[in-house]
Amino acid sequence: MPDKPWEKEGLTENEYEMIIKLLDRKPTETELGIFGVMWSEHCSYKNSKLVLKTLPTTGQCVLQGPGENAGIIDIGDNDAVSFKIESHNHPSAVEPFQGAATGVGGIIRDIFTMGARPIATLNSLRFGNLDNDRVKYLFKGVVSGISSYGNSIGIPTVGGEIFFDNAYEGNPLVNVMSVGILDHKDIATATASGVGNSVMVVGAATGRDGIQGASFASDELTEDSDEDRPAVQVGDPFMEKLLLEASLELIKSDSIIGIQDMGAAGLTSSSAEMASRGNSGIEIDISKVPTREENMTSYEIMLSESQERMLVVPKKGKEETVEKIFSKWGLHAEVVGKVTDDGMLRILNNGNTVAEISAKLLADEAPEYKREAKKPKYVEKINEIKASNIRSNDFNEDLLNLLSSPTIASKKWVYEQYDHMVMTNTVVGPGSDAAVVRIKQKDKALALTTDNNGKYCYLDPKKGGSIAVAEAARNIVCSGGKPMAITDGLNFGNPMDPEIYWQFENCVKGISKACKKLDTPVIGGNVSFYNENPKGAVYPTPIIGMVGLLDSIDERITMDFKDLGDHVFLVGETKEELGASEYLKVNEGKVDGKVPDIDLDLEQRVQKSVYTANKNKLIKSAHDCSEGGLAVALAESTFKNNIGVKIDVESDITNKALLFGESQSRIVISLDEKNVSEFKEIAKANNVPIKKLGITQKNKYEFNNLINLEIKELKMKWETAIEKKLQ
Amino acid sequence: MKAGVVTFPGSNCDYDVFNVLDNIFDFDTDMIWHKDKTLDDYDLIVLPGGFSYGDYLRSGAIARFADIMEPVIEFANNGGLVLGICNGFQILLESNLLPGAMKVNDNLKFVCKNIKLEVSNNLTPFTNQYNKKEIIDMPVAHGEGNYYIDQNGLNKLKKNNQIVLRYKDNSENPNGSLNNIAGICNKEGNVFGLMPHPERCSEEIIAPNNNDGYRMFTSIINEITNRGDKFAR
Amino acid sequence: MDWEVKIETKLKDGILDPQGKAVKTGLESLGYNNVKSVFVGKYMEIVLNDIDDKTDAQELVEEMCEKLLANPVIEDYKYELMKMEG
Amino acid sequence: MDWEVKIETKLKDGILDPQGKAVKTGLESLGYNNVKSVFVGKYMEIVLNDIDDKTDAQELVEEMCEKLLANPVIEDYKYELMKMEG
Ligand SMILES: Nc1ncnc2c1ncn2[C@@H]1O[C@H](COP(=O)(O)OP(=O)(O)O)[C@@H](O)[C@H]1O
Ligand SMILES: [Mg+2]
Repeated sequence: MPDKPWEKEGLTENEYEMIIKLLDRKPTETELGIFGVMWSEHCSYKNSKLVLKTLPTTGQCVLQGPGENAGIIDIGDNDAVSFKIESHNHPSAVEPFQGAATGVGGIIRDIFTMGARPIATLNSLRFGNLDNDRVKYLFKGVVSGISSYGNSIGIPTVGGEIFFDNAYEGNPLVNVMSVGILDHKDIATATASGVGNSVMVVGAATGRDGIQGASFASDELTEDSDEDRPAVQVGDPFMEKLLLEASLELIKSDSIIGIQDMGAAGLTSSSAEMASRGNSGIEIDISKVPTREENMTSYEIMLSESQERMLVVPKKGKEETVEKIFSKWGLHAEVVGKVTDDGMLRILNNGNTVAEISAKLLADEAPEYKREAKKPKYVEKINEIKASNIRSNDFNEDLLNLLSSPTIASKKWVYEQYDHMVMTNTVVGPGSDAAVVRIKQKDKALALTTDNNGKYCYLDPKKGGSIAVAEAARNIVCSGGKPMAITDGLNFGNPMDPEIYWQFENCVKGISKACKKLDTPVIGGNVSFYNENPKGAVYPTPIIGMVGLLDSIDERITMDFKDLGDHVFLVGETKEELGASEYLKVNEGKVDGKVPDIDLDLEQRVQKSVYTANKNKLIKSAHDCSEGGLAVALAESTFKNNIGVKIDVESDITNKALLFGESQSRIVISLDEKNVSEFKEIAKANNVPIKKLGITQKNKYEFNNLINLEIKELKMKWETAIEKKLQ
Repeated sequence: MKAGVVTFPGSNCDYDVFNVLDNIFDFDTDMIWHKDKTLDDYDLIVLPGGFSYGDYLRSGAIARFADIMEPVIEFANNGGLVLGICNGFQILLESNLLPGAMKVNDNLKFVCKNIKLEVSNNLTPFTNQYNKKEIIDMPVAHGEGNYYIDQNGLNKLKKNNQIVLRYKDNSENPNGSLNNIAGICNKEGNVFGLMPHPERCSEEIIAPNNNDGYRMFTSIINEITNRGDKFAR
Repeated sequence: MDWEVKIETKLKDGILDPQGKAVKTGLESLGYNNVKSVFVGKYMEIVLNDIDDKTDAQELVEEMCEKLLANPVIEDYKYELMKMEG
Repeated sequence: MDWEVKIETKLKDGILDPQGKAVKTGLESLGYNNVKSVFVGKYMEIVLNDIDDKTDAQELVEEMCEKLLANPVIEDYKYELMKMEG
């Protein structure tokens, strides 16, 4: 062995000593490699676990919290929903198409290993400035990767969000959320138990794909990351479609004890995790694993991250059932080992032991670190942003510029490449506050969204974390749903940097606070550290994926104005808040200022009143105010049905803040005159400030005497902005 | 009435069509496995959309050799109604039940959106509930819908009135297909392939105020009813 | 005896080739202005086991191309057949 | 002087080739049982205008491959350069 054997495996000297102590001997090279990936950040969460434990993970709807491949919530009548978000940032930075594609494949597997049929995916993407050619290349590659995998496997991509900011240049974020439905009785778990039971590898054959991908994902991107070639994996959506059908058929056949997908660190982590969950051991003879390439070493077979594979523990005597079901779908299903009672992960090669380590040691006893956290200097240097700090010649121009800034502009160019209709459940598709998917043969439906504003989290991580949750819930309510639970995808820089760790801790604090207040527990998620490039770390970007429930599909509601002459109201309050706004960024190129305040009590009351008003069939449209503020929210409501609006509103704040400020807890609604008084009572009962803004009208967008534009023109700019950038 | 929907490995719109046939209309509908070597008596066979065998070589190229295709071809040659949607259309081309071939979309991008179509032939078993030249709305979702056929093939199609659906105009043509062709039938009219997805606009809830897909299925029902026993299988 | 086959398929002349067109524009946008034409097709490498006779191998390859590997309606194919050592 | 370039791209060794796998299964299901392996890649034919010097042409082609025609992260490429008559 080399003199510092731990380095090659990305371990520290201390960890190496710890291993020797725990094993009470020196590890073999293979064993050390196994520790290397299992104790990597990606698999062990060693730098985040202690902080994650502070997240609220219980609630009466929670059937399965964090710890399994994905969480599960109860939606009544023995129906359940499983969902989770996962990142594929580093692979996407190196090979955008395959990186994004395999990201989609990985999270979908997490859902169907739980026994759920995936019915929708969403993706949350972050890129640098679209004027940069490399960024264009990454953007196009990621989008076509997602579309290629999702379309082929036949699961609709119904929503998501995309932000563009220099902070993400060179290190894009690609987070994918998958959502599935299942019957309570079909819930599967990833446990191995029953001494003597077989352990089977099913699905694709094993190649040398992504060896050390896990430790790769736990490394900063450097100029020569292009050398991480072996870590690039190619996805096979066709294979996964077969694996999906076969696995669900298998789970329904009630012949298995446990099933686990092979993600990071492949066979090693899946077997260690399954054994450890079942308080048993597993013995595997890797010479029995179907391989795609010749003479692979035991190290390679154990750590390969070949996609589209699963580990299955069948009930006694059910091996044939497994083989039968899988061969029907043209897939491998090989017995490679058995469950033991000694708690060991024992790896044989043609009978000779090549590694023997306690499964718990690998899966659960990785060191847990509380890293040093330090308030960053830049936070001290944040300036106050006043209206007078933002130059503006003409509010018409300002609105047009905002609507054509890629972050706000229509994402049509993207979602028209995604099949968002397959499965014929998409009732409200991409481009709305939250997507709404029906559940066939049932009255209820699901509302789905992902949200985060990296600028907020950068300037004020705690507030930013709370706002991300609050906005997600607001989007659910604006679609007619009741917020149920979340999955969180935490994307940060290098946790060894105290300032990054401070961001991390504070974002999680903010998320916890909002989740408790809004009663939306965290049922799963993902942590991606080391999102850095030579220029520095990305914005702290905790992406919140939320699922909401509509008791009846008829309670769905969209952002679009429906009829001429309807009354338009603002629920919530607009304050003099221009800090951290998109307006500031577009007009001044600055990311600075005080992040808008978030009063979670008010937030909850605002949501409650809109939710109730909608239940009582009082309102025709609802749209939350986010990037670009009230002026942009109103514009977005005019586009679909070409119904304009005439706003006539007094206010004691500056016009800039009124139009473009990003005060939180605000929802624009439209309703028929006859319902106004009843709506007012609901608002009053919830002690929520509301304000009449104006009336819907033909063709024109008018805001006091400040803005006067044809909606045709607005829409054109908004719809074509991204495409223009790409030409 | 009895309908069968074929599931190839990689089909992913099979249950979408099943849902429409079985739940929206009262077809007694079977899912048919690609390995089956025989067909029962059916009034309609549907080759659904999706990515059969991943469409890795050419869309439909491998599916065309699935065991089930022999009886399907025989069924078609005996006058049975065969509907190929999207990937199903591509399979019909590869298996020569319909003439021509599919190329990748002009802009190389997968496209999923609603487009406007013109009903160029409303006298087929699949379009008898539309008016001639009627403009209808249907979603497309494909990466290889760029229909091609050589000049005299095209002349034949026109002469025999086999061009059933066209994209309304070039601006509505999502893939660059020749002559804006979106759907064609065989000479006899009993085999029909189209790129758009009628099963995605047959229910109010997912396609508000759009029954243009629904009427494709009522056309089929109408045809089957009229055939009565005249049609000996 | 084992054989290595290299197959190239390409759209027939006169059939508009969207991929070729896109690649050409791509190259031009990168400033390569002396690109006259681009055609994009498929390239396949196939290894065939124990066929003793070369003409048998050829027949087999042609059959595979006609049936599956190329679409005779729009594609031409070319192939090269090499005996493999060992 | 004009040049004809023929380029073949192919996934690097060890990288999963779903296309090749699918084609192999396809051929097997057609009863071709002596197919040992199949790889699928891209084939391109490019014509270049007025470049006088062969090494210039070569450099150009390699640059184009690195930048656009092949994906160097996962693909290898081979090319053949032929001078074209008049
Ligand atoms: N940010 C987070 N919040 C809550 N749970 C998390 C978070 N990150 C990871 N988890 C949980 O830790 C477990 C392991 O996650 P992960 O390693 O991403 O699974 P996988 O093996 O699919 O990559 C999962 O149950 C996941 O839900
Ligand atoms: Mg997993």
